[in-house]
Amino acid sequence: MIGVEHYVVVSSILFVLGVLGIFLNRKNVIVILMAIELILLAVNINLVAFSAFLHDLTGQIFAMFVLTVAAGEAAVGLAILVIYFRARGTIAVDDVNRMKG
Amino acid sequence: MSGFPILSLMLAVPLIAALACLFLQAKAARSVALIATLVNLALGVVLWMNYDIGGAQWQFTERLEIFSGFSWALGIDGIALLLIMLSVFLMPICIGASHAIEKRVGEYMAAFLLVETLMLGVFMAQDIYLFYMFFEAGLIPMYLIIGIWGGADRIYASYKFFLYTLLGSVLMLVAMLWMVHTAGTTDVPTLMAYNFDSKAQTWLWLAFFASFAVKMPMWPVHTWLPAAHVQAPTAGSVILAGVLLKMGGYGFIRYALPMFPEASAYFAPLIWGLSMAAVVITSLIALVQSDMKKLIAYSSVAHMAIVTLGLFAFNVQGLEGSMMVMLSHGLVSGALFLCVGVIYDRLHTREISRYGGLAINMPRYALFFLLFTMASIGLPGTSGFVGEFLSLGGVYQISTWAAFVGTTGIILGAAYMLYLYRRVVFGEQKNADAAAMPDLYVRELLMVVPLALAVLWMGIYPESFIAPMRADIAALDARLARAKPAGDSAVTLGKAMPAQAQAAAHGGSH
Amino acid sequence: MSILVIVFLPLLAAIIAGLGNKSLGMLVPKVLTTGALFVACALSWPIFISFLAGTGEAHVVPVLKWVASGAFTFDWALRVDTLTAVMLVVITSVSSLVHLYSWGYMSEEADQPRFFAYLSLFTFAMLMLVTADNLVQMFFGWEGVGLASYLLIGFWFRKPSAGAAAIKAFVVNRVGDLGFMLGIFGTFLVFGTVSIPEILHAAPSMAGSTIGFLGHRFDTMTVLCLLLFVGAMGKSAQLGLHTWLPDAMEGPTPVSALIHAATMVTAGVFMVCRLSPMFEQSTTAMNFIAVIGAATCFFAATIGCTQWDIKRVIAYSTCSQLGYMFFATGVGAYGAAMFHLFTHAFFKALLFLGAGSVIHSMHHEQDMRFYGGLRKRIPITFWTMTAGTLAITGVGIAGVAGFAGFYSKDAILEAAFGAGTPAGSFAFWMGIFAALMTSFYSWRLVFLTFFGKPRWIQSEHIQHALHAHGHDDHAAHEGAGNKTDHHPHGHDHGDGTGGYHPHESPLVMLLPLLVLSLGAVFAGFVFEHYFVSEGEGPFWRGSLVFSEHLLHAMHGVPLWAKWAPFTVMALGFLIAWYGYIRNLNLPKAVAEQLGPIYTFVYRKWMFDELYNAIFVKPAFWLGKVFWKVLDIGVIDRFGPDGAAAVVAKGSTYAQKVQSGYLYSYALVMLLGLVGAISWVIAG
Amino acid sequence: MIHVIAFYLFAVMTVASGAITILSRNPVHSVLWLILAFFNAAGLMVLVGAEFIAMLLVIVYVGAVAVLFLFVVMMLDIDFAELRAGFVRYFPFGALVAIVLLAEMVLGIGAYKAGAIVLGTPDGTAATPAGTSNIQAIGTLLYSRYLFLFEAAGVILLVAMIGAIVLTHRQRSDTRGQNISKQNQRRPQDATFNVKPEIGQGVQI
Amino acid sequence: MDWSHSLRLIAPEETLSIAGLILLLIAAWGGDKASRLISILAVAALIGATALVAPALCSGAMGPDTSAFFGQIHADAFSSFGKILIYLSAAATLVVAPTFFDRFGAMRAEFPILVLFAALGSGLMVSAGDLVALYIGLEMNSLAAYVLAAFVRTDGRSAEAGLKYFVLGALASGILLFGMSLTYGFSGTTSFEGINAALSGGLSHGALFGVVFMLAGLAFKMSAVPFHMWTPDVYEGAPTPVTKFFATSGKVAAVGLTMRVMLEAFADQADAWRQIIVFIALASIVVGALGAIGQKNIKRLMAYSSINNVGFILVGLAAANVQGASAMLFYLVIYVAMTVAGFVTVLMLKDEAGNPVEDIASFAGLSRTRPGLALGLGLVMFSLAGIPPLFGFWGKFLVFRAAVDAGMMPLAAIGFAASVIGAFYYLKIVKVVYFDEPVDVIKGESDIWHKAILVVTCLFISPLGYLLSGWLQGLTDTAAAALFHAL
Repeated sequence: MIGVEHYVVVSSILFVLGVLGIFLNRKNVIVILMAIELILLAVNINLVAFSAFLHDLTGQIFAMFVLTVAAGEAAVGLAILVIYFRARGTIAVDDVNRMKG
Repeated sequence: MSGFPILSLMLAVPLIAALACLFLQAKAARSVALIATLVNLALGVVLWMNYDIGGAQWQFTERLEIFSGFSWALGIDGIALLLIMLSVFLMPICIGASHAIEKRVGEYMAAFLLVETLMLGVFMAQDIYLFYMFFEAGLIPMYLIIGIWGGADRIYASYKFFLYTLLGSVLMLVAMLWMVHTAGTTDVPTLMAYNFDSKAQTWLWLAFFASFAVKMPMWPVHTWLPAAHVQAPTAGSVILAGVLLKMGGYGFIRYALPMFPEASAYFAPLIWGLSMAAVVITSLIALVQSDMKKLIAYSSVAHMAIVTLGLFAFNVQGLEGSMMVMLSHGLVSGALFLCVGVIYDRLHTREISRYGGLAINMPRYALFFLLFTMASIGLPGTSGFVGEFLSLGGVYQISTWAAFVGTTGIILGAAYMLYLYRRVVFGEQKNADAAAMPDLYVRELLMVVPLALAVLWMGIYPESFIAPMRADIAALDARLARAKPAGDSAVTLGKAMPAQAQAAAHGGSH
Repeated sequence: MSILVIVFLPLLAAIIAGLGNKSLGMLVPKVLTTGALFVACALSWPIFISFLAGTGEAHVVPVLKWVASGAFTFDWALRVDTLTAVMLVVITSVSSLVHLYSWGYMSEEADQPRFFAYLSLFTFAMLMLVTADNLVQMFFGWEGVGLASYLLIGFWFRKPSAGAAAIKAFVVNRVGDLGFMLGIFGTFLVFGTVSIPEILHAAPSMAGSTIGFLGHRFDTMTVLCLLLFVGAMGKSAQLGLHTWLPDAMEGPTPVSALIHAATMVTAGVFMVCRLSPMFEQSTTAMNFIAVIGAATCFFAATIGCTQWDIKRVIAYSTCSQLGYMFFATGVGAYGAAMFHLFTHAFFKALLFLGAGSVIHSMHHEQDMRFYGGLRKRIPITFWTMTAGTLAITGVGIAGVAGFAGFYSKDAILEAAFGAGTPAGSFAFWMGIFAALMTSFYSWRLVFLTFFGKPRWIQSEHIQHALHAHGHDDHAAHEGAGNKTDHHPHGHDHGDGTGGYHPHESPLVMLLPLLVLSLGAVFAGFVFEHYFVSEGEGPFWRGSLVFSEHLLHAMHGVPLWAKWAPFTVMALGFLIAWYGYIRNLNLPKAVAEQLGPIYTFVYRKWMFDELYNAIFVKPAFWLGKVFWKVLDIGVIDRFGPDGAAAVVAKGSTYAQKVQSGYLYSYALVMLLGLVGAISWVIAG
Repeated sequence: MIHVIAFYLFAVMTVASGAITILSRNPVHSVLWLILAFFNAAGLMVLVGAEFIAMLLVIVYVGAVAVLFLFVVMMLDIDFAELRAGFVRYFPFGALVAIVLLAEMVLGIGAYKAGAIVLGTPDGTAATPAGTSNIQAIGTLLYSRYLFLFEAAGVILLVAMIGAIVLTHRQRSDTRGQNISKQNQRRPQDATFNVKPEIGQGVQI
Repeated sequence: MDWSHSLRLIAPEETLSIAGLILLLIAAWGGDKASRLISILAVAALIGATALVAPALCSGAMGPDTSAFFGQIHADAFSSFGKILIYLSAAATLVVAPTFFDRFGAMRAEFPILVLFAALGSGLMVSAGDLVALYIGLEMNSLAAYVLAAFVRTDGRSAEAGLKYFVLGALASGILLFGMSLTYGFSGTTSFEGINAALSGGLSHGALFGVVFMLAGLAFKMSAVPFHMWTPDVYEGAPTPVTKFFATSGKVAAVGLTMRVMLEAFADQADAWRQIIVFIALASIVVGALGAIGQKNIKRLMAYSSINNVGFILVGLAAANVQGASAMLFYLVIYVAMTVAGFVTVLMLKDEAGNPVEDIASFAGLSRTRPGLALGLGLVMFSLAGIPPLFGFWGKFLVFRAAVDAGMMPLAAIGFAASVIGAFYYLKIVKVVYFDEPVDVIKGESDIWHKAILVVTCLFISPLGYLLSGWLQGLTDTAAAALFHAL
């Protein structure tokens, strides 16, 4: 029988993949944004699974809010990416280090 | 006098003058600063006159609950009175000694006046947190004084001064927090009578020690002092050596000793050890210095070691002696720095070898320098003797080793001070520019003569200074009595036992 | 209350003269100080005579409260008793004479007010010392005379050697003072007071008690007495702490006469006598004192035999004579010690002043090798110095008459013999041997100076005086002025004079010499009765310990012991005569024969070299090491600078981690997360 | 059984497409794999009975977010040839840390074996009422209990909108837009006027 | 559920959102020319909102009456306290911003509106009583913040700051969300009270993971080590008024939220997370101090300083009691004042052309060319270093007092000792300003508003501030009590 554990494992793997996506990629910022979406997806799976197994709808409501915010986040993120590209002409992660130290 | 907030007034006068100086031109700032310090001196005299010897332990007390967590509580006992007098006495001299300061006079005077407020606050505070604030705040103006008006290497010196002393005192604050939490009050007199658990005393004492030892400064946390002294302007050195170092001793006498008698007794051997090391080591270091201010700075460390020896003698002589050493050292080292400043102003070097034969063209200078040199090495009849003699006599009663090594300081002190004097004042005039230096100006005489008179007064009739603190020292002694360690020099009456048996019986005391 | 005047008048004069300095002109300070001293002297003798007459009462004149710290109280007060009275006359008499003498001796000096101020200051301090009612005031005087001594030795401060000698004198004295201070502390600890009468009163009760010192237990009184005696050793230049005294001759000669012969250096003896009831409680301490005194007496005499500098010879002589006094106290003959102190003050001051007169006439040449044949040129000096020499060598016939030193020295030697202790015997033999040498070097001095042919042609000083007339740097070089009224004659006249003709000193200098000669001749004869004989007990009246028993023992010494001093005195005279009048090559031959031993003695037993090697050099070396290695190399390096370096390093790392790359930021966050999780799982 | 098979199918597909998303060289491919991951995740949600969220996921993500991604990828005109999918130099370390994290999560939470997870007990205020569908229950909750947050979420979207516009919207000076109201307001008398130029002289416009 | 009661309780939020919407309309209508008007109106709205929240603080509102929307929002004294700080510092931001943006021609009508919404989100954060509300507030703030950081579009640094902030912020909120999902799963509820009740029997590993993940996410918002990495870059790159906004409102919101979560939702499990807080606190103090040494850019230095200060604030959290919470709030007040003063000073540091000067070396000898400004800077630096008698000392004092009273002596001792490292770089600024020879770069003039804010804040952090300590202590005690009473 598929229990909540299975979902937690799936979401954990997705979460870790998302995190990996953020710091292993060094060429393309867009992929990083996608990795963030993966993390949020993992969270949503978690929330929905818990919600279902708890028989409590709060989780699903929460997931809905997460979806909403994720959409807004994607929009803002891509907008920042666009102006960054305009200002610098690149979106390579390696080049995003004018400020450091 | 009752009810009149003279202590607050003494704090306010320099503070207000400091603010005024910030906005004034150089000349006006000088006069304002001088007037303010003289007013404070006058107030100090009034304070002394009105101090009721043998009266209540805490006099002129003020208490305003205007803050959360601590209160504006002021009050003095005899010990504080004397140190306040020392401060207000030295301040006008410092202002006078700042004649050579040309740049940013207003700020300079403001900084000095601020220092006065803060150091007076330290001695007046009756609230432990208020004390801490005054204690710590003094760092800011001193940092600026050294850093802005100091010598070539002033940045390093000012940093070292600031961070060293800051590190020392933050640990003390932790201890204060715990004490207040445990005792439930910030009132210093109450805390002085509070019996802390003797296990806790150990670390509390260490925390206070960290702060006061740095401030004193005790060996081996003294290295900031030579740097700071050498770089500070003359008046800065005067006030640093004259008063700020005394805060460490005051801290011991007001906090560490009465609040933690058992721990003080427990750690007394540590203090003795460090003090002994300081006396010998820093004296020897002073011997080989080629920079006048550094030499005097190192000598300060040695003198302060006598203070700590006396403080941890656990008897009246030691305590009163320490106070007298502090007062005397305040005058004498201040005066010595002034003496250095006088010739520094003329030749702009502190190199001893650049001078020589000053007795020829500066006989008056030579006279005063001699007097202060002699006071520094504790010649009887000068202020230096009374304190040194009492504190060493005090410590002899409890540790002959400490007394013995401490007393070697009188030999080494004589050696390095006279060696300095010889190189600067005696001998042939080696350099034409040094030979052409004029003798003391009237302005300089006005600064030096009061110091000289005070030094002699304190040496010949120290009763004026011992009397106000007698009752307070006695109270402290009574407080310490329960923890007093057994001396190693106790007399055993009666027919002599075989020496071996005696040694075995008392072997434990060492 | 004449004592107040006696003590404080010199101080007042010193302050006025010193602060007024040159603004008062030359004369006023001189008159002021000298006058003050003569007044003090005039007031002192009546006191002394009253004690001689037995009418004087010991009393204390309180002056001012000084220190009261718990039980540790001591006030300014002036105590007058027999012992003090003796010292008073010695001090004021010699001092006033020296003041007067200095009018002449220092007449070319530009800084005379300063000099006279110092002299008076010294006198004040010395008077404070001897009138002290408590140990601390004694210490005040003790240090005060040290200060004055420092100032006077360094009077010609332009001379590097003077500066060095001044420091040496002060610092070596401080070594003694260390002992003195510890002794006072110990005394206070034991007796709970520093008042001398109280201590002396309570001292016997402490016999047999023990005290801890530096981690061991010792007999109380032994510790205290030895500590105090260390102070006396320093001040009185006893073996080990004597090195400053010869160097102190850098000071003007009147100073040597006053301070380093007559008064200050005897302070140690005075102190032991003053505290004699304490010392009596410790046989160990007494024996120690006797041995040290005897050793000094012998050792200094040996050096005195080899020196060429006229003042140094007298200085070592002083050292040696102080040894006599100490071993006298060590065997319990305090009266004899004080007697010798008394007589010695006169004849040694005389010798010094005489030497000063010689030096004055010889244009500051002090090397006896360049003297010779002065007998006729400065006859008064010659005769007075001869009187002094007769006194110091102890010429006299027992039971008939003799010069001052005869009485006192013989009394000491008899006491040492009569004490019957091993230390006493040792002291006796050392004393006899030293008496031989005393006689030898004293006569050697006289012969070299006043007899033979003039030899001053080789003297640089004389050459200088002859040729460098008007050389400006001369004054600076010599310190004392050189504008003497001599007549330069250019070249050698073939008689060894080089054309230089010494003149007798002026009257102000000769007068003191004559007065002191009287003392040197008659002091012993006149006062023997009171100091060491039957009148001793009533005279001292408890101001020092008087032992009837010892007095008897002194009278009972065998005849050979009584005559031994005279014998060796005569022997010494003969050797000196033979070596320095008869066979002038002998001394050189003997010196060559003795070789290293001679060198060793000539170099003052290598004490200076030894101290230089084990104290002075190491002190400077240690100072450098402590400074460069310990302070800078260790404390600063691992303390503040080290901490700063660690912080700076940490700062570099912190900035390196802040690389600017997104992925490293993310990685750090991830690491933090993993770390926290690991922590909670583990915990 | 079907349930189990479906779960594993969706789960594996989700994870796999998620992995390819972050590993793919071409961002366009990444977006497409991301879409696939979302589809499969929606499948997982359907499996537990959260149909509404599942559909929302597909609509919002696939319909809006993914398209936005594609749009930006295209718009930015990136030279994909240059964008090699390089990994940072401490990839092994990073991967190790990630694996440790995963292991800790799986082991720590207790998801490594069935029944190890003991969930909390909800108070029942947000339980699905009997007989109502998932979508209806959510709607009821959303417009009552979570009304305020629902509105606040609207503000978030507004902020995102303002943000996106304020950042990317440019007033371009080289383009000319049509101003209809101005066109409509234009009258002949404003536009035309008579002049009588004299010979040899120009016309003042 | 009494809707009207709830609506009354969220009056400030309503004011702000309605004001925001109206201003948005004005912006659409008037364009960038209206930005000044909009700024003024936004400030008015913020001050109005402040006036609306103040009574709750003054009356010490706490308990069930303050809970709105099924406990999702707590309008108690604590949130009131936080909101006042947030709104006022947002208003201060708006006051000083226009002159800064005018320099770049980047003043946009949307700026005040975004600040308004960010403040709204921050306000929600400190009044959240539920994980969902927390998340909504956080994201409302964050999204506005991302945009604000990148607000000067033409400046590459600003865009980079926005990008970094966004990516890392999204990662952090992902971590936070994952933690919230776990917490939800293992407690069965999203409300703080419910979570606390559900976990009171002890933490399962899963719930523990939830706490840790949430803590990590919150630490990011507070810029506490090791989740601080974004701070220096973003603070440097973002426009200075925005940086100031982050350092004040953002910090208050993050700290307030963390207090809410830790002291409400996980209040009974303090032992589980205290050690992590201790570590984070000490690490922040040390790393913040170390990082600041050697900085050449004043904004970057302020960033590290804020990391350092967060460490001190968290010391109070480690105490996990009312006293600690009160101390944190007190610290926040002082910190906000110091930061405002600091950034206003930075804004006033302009060269002849009016361009902002951020290079510390250019401040050399400022005390001689611009004594007033130098004095302000000096006061701020000594205050940040916690040297008495400046008010900055009192904040440190209070948090350490709380720690000591809670028996955490080693923490206090190490923390205090580490504060000495911090003093080092504050001293450096003073050294440059006062000790060095003037380079005379700073010449620009500033308007009266900058000066006014600077004077007020400097007076506050000067020793005169202690005169307010009694009053402030009362407020913070009330607020902290409300926090604990919310349960």
